[in-house]
Amino acid sequence: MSETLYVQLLDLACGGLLLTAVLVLWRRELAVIIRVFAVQGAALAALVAVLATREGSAELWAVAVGVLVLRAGVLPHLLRRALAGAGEARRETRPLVNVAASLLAAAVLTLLAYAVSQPLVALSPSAATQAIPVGVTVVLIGFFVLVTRRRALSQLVGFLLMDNGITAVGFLTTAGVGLVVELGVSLDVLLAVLVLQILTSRMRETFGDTDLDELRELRD
Amino acid sequence: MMLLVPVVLPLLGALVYLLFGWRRATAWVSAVSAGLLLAVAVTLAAGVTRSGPRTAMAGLLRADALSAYMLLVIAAVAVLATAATPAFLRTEINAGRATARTGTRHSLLVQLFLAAMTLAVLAANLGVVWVAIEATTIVTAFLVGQRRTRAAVEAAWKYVVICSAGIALALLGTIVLNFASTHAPGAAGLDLAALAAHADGLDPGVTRIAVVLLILGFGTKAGLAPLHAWLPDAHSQAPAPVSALMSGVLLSVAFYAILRVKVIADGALGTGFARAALLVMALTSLALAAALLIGIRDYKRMLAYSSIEHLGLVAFGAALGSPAALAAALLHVLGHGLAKAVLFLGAGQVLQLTGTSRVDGVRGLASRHPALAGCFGLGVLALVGLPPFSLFASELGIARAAFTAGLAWQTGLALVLVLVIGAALVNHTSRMLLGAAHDHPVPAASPVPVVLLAGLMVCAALGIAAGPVPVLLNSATHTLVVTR
Amino acid sequence: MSALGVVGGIAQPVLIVAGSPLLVGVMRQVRARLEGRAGAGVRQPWRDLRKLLRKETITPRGTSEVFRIAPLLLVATSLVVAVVVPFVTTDSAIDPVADLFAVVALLALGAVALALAGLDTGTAFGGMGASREMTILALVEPTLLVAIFALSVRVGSTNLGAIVSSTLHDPARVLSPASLLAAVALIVVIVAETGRLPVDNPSTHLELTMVHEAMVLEYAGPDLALIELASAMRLSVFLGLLANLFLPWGIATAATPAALVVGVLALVVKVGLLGVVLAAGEVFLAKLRLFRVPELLAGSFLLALLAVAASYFLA
Amino acid sequence: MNLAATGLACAVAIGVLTALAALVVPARSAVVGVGTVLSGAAAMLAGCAAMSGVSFVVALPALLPLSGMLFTLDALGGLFVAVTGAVAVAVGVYGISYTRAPDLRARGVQAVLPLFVVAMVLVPAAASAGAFLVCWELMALFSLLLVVAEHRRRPEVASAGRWYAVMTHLGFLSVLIGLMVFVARAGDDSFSALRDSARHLSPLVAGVVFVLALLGFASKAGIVPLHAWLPRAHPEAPSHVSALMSAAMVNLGVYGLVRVGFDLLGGGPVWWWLLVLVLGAVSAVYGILQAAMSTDLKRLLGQSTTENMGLVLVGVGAAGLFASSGNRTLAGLALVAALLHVVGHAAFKTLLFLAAGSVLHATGTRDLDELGGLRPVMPVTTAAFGLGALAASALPPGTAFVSEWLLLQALIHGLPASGVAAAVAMPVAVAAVALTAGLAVATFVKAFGVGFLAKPRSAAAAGAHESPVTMLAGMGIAAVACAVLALAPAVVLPGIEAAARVAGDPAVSGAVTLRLTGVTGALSPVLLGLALIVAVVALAGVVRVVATHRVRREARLWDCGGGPMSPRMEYTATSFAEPLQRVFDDVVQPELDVDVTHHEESRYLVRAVEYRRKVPDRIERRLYQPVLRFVATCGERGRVLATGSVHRYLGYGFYTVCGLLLLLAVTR
Amino acid sequence: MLRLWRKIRTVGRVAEPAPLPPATDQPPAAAALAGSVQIRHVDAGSCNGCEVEIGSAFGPVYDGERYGARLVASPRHADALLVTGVVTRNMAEPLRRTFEAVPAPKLVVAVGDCARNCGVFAGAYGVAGAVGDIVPVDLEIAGCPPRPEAIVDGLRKLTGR
Repeated sequence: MSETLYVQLLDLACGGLLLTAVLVLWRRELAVIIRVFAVQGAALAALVAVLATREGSAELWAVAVGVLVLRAGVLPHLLRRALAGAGEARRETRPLVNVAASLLAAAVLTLLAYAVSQPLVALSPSAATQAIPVGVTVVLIGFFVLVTRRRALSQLVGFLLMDNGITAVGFLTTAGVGLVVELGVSLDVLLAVLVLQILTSRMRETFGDTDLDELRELRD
Repeated sequence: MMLLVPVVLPLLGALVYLLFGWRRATAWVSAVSAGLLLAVAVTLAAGVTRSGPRTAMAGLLRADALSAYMLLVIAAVAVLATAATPAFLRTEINAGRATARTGTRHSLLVQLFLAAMTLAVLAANLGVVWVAIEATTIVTAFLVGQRRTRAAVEAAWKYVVICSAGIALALLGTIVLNFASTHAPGAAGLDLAALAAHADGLDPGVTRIAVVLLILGFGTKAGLAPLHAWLPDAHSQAPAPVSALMSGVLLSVAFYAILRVKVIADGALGTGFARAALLVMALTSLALAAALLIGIRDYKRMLAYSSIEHLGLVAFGAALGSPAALAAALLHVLGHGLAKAVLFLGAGQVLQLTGTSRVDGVRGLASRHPALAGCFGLGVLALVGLPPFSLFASELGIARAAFTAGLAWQTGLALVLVLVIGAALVNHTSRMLLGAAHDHPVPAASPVPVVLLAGLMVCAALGIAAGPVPVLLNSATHTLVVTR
Repeated sequence: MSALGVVGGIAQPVLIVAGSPLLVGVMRQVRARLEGRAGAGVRQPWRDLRKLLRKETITPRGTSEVFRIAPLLLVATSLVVAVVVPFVTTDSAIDPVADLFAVVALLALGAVALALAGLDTGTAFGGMGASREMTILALVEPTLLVAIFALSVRVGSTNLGAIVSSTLHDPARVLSPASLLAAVALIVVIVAETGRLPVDNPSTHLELTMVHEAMVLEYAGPDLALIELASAMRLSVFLGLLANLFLPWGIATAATPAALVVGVLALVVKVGLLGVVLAAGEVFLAKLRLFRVPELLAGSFLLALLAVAASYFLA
Repeated sequence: MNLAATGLACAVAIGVLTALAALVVPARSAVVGVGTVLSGAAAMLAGCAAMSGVSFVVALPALLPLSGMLFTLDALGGLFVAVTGAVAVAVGVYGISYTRAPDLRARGVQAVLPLFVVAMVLVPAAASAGAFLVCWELMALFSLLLVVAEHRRRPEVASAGRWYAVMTHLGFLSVLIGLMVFVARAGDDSFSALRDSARHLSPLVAGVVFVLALLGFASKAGIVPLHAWLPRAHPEAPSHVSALMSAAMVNLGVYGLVRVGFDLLGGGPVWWWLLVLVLGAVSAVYGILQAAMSTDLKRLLGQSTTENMGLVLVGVGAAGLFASSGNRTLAGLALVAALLHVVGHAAFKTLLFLAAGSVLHATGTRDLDELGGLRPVMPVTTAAFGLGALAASALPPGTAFVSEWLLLQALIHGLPASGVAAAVAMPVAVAAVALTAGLAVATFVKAFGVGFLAKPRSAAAAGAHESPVTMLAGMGIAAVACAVLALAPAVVLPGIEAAARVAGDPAVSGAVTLRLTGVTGALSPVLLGLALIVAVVALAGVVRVVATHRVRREARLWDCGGGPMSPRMEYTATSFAEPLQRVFDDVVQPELDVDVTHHEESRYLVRAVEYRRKVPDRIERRLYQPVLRFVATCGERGRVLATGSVHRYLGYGFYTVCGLLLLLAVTR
Repeated sequence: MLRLWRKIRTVGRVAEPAPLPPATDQPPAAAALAGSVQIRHVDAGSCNGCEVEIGSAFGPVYDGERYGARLVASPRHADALLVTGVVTRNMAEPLRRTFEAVPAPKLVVAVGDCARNCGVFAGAYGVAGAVGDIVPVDLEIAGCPPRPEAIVDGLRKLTGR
């Protein structure tokens, strides 16, 4: 793979990541959000694949496949299952920060991520590290979704966005953090999502709705 | 192989519950496992102080004095919590709030929880530490939501979401640190010992980001501001033995990670950076606990906020960074663990006896259940930092180290906040305990709180004469102090 | 304990015991004359005492030893003061007791005994008298102490003999501001402490205006005689103290008969004059409302404080 | 092991063993009583040995993790150990039967008492900051547990406990900060290291250390404005505990001040001691003024403790002033006066609280307005209280008289040693001491006259009975101590002088007549007492001879010829204090509430008049209420932080992360 | 103050010269008093006429005090009771109690006709009797009301001066 192609593919994958993250902020239909999230998973897998091709590492290819299965397949599936039980609450009707402001915030977060990532880029300038700000942006946008979205499901997506961003940063900085850790992280994420999904259904059982802002029983 | 035992032992316990369920014969398995864990921890501590750190599992597990000490803390609190569990579960089952299945799941998850924590303190790799700590969140999520009431589910949700978000930051930090480490001479990866040893080669710009993210992230799990908010909810809703474990050790285990990070930060950035970060977090946590404790209305939440306070104090001690301060902070971890475990277990009994966790709902406890009330009261006095409990010794040590470090104003502020918190604790507790009990003429069967008494006595004994513990503390602080 | 002291220690109490009822008689006579009356004669107080001693003693039911001992203690305190204070001779019979603080405290002890006796009866009047007496005492004592202090500071001693001798040696002191302020303050508190107008009216019959009389309403016979004697003694002791602290001249400094005679005469004259002036003054004054009394005492306290300050600043 | 060390070790060992025994033995009261007595006696022995020059140092590095403990006993410490031990002896004897009451019989309560004594004994023996603080706080803990012992009976106990806990913790923190700042400079926490490093302290640091220590110690001694806990906790504690607290524990505040101010810091500038003196003077006057208005017997005694500690601080402050101007003779005199007052106060306050406990035991009430008429039914208690009241009111031949005389002597002779500071301070101090003396007389006349004499004002008082013999014996011990101190203070003066050497030279000599050394002044309390007794006896004889009508007749009270006097006609403590209250209206600002109910027919016809008067603590209202309100407001506002919204919670983290990242990006 | 002083100087002595001492029929108990008699006045039911006269007997003109008599506030301090008026039912017991309160030796003086023999009130429904019916009377002073001179005269019989 030529240097230019590598960089273009890398940028494409990263662009996909960023775009999907922004789309999550933009859209209100939960089903659409899940679909966007699946696309992001694919983009992440693509990113890993590009890196794997570049490095020529079979191991990394395997990881790419794993990422694809987990993030574009299993997790969206779990989310969809959670949504299926959600009844009519299928829209993120009234986010705490409206869409326009959210998009503006995303822009600011992007700038922030860029500014913050400079030392990382400077440490080892390369095409991959140049893309680190994208990963950080996705993390921050994920956090932002977590903070501003009312539906349990959108929070779940927010958390996963963060995780996608972190994974992206991980792959962009180095070739991962060691296999044991990698596996552990993935397992943890999967389990966390499982737990959250179960909790979502339990919440629905007990509260009837999953507007998180109504969870105010525990307070001082 | 010695190092694998502490991780495997609880897993075996979990296996027992998985296979046989919770019944009369297996009720005490968890306590036995915790007791064995304590024995192993003591042996390990003795070994480590005698012959230095040891590794196992191809360098994945590593035990130095600090790990051994933390293992000791985990085991000690676990013994208290698991010893109180059978009686707790039986009462719950008798009251119809739980079934044997709940018991099985409870015991199983608690054993897994213990395993995750022991793994966290024994792991040689920061990544594994992260995995283990995130695992504790997942394992305890269902323990927090065990009662399945609205409040319990809400608490579990908040717990998982906030902790996962926070710990995700730590993951990002870990990755960034890894990045810095791979580009540093010595290429240590994420091995804690190697990182600490070669910290001065890390790129400061990158390490700064990593350290901030790691401290914030693990700080979440340690109940430090700003991502502390899950703590009062989760601790107040979890069953008493779980609250005891969470408050007594989980927070400290997360803080253990911060301590490890701090060594690296000190090596890479000089002592000022982590100190400033921890000081701000510590003081914010203290202020927050103070502000919220004044008007608290739920006694389990009160204990939870007190945990925020004490972790704040530990963070304050850690921020100082001198050997004396670190030894005091570590001693504080143990003392707080014991006292808080006693209090949460006591609070659980109070809740079972009175049916309410509101401060207003409990009156004249000392008249009705003198032994329980006595333990609860003494526990609160221990938390306030009165001798002979070891929290006094450690707070004294922290204060002394702080003034020696020249942080007069910050320490003054911290102590004033501690005073306010102490006043609030005493105020609320005295309302619960003291006074005549005229509404309940016949006292219900009052449980004899042997476990609570034992915990208090250990805490007091530790405060009077800690025996060999200071030696262990001493060698633990050596691993934490950067001499550069 | 010098010979002079011993002589003084014998002469003074005799003089005070014998003379104080006469002093009261003189004062009553002065008042009577100024009011246009004839008066009962100077010896009338002695006649009253003689008669009271011949009368029956009554113990009201429900009273305790306090009631019975109080009159004795009251007289005893005045007697001890009469023994130790330099009235006739500069030396004191029991020098380590001739301390200003001790003397003031002794006199207060007498008042306390009487107040307790008043409370012991359990009557409304007894309590009322005790309450008022204690209120006045609580304000008088500090003034006394502070005024006395002003005098002792420069002498460097609270020993009465020392103060008197020092004034004898250095007469200019009498005219110092500290001394004058202290004198005025002392006069006010002596008036209050001895229960004279305008603080208390010794001849009132109206219980509600009483202070001293209200406490002793239950006493009869010899007990009453002791109390009457004691109040007369306290008056002469206070006047004697006032006289000798500020105008000690004539006091015997040696144990010769002539000096002693001069000393006795000087004391009689000084105290007698003071008594006359006091009695005459009373004619011109109306009794203050009880709650205006503290203003008077506060004023004297201030004067005394100024005296102390003056003795520090103007020394 | 010398006598001091053995005594102290015995005291501690006996105390701890007694506490353990109390947990298991059925006849706890007696065991605890005897144990406390033995422990106290051992402590007394150790203290006396230390005062006579026997001293020891023992290091216990294994105790108190991270700090280690160091103990020693010098003359200053020995004095306080001895005083504490003596109080414990009286209290122990008294407690044998007093603690048979249901609330006090409990295992825990019984076990804590000897531990409290042990903690108090160890405080003056501590020789390192760590040891001192741990003993100090143990003392606070045990006393707190004892204060709330009777919480079932009265709701005020819990409130008193809260106040006490918070105030004592505040004081502790103040001392802690002060000592730790000091330790940080010295590098080691042993007192000898502190002493050595004091010379190198900058004036600012030394000042900070002193002021903080002063605040902490003043709060323990109940000095205004940190006195708020004292009139709450002392009355609500069981009476024998009140005695221990009021007679022994508050002293340790003085001890701390003397130890830190004179010994460790080695004296200081004039303003330190002026501060001490002013605080002392204000406390003395304010305390006794509150006591004069009080109608609660034990509260009154508590407030009188504030007064007496104020007087002690006046002495300490004067000693400091003199020492800082280099006059060691006067400094010694003033400190001897202060310490003698500490000893005297310990004796008479023990006696008074024990007697008050006896009254409470017999009548169940502390309200002076409901007492009275106890003399015929409780003769011993009445005599004990009377003696205590005499001792407390600075009248001869009373205990406080001697020490106040010494204090005034020191102040008088301050003239030659004066600077401007002394010239201003001394007159004020004298005025305060004098005013205090006057008000104290009124206060104790009220307490004794209204509380014990006259007719019972309630059924409870009428049904009183004398207390058991051990309680009387406890009072007897204290009474003997009072009498000895009043008549022969020379017995304790050598020890006190040894203790006062930290500030000055020996001050007093003589056995029968106390003569000041270095300045003129002499007083003989015993001759004074003898003269009074001789006079009384002689007079009684003369009256017997002269009075011709020998028979004493009993008669009904003169009731103006009307019906029998009812108790409602008696003057009560409230009415007794009313004139004084009017006088000090502007200072105490009583709250008056008069409700007049009229008849329906006409408003000129009054159906009922209800009159309520309360004398609140003004300092408390002005100083504490705003703070408490502020804290409460903070608590109320603080709730906004935890609304239950998960978004808000996550937001905290999000904004912090963004802020920190921005900060990292900007500062590179 | 100066005005008062001037008045005192101009008025001078008001008291009339003492008349001759009365015939010596001194009550036996009075001998022990030896020239000093403290008097407690009891109004047992008087019309207040006698009170006015008693007042003036102790005023400057008659100056009863110069003979050693003095009014006091408590029967405990008194040697003699000066009882005025007829004894009403309500005052009978108080009078008895007052008498009892006086320490021995003690005297009772009935002042005015009412006190001596009920005067115009004799037989009225509220009357318990004359003073003599209630307590032993040592001296009677007649008149309705008695003149101050008579009262002074009576008092002088007690003091013997």
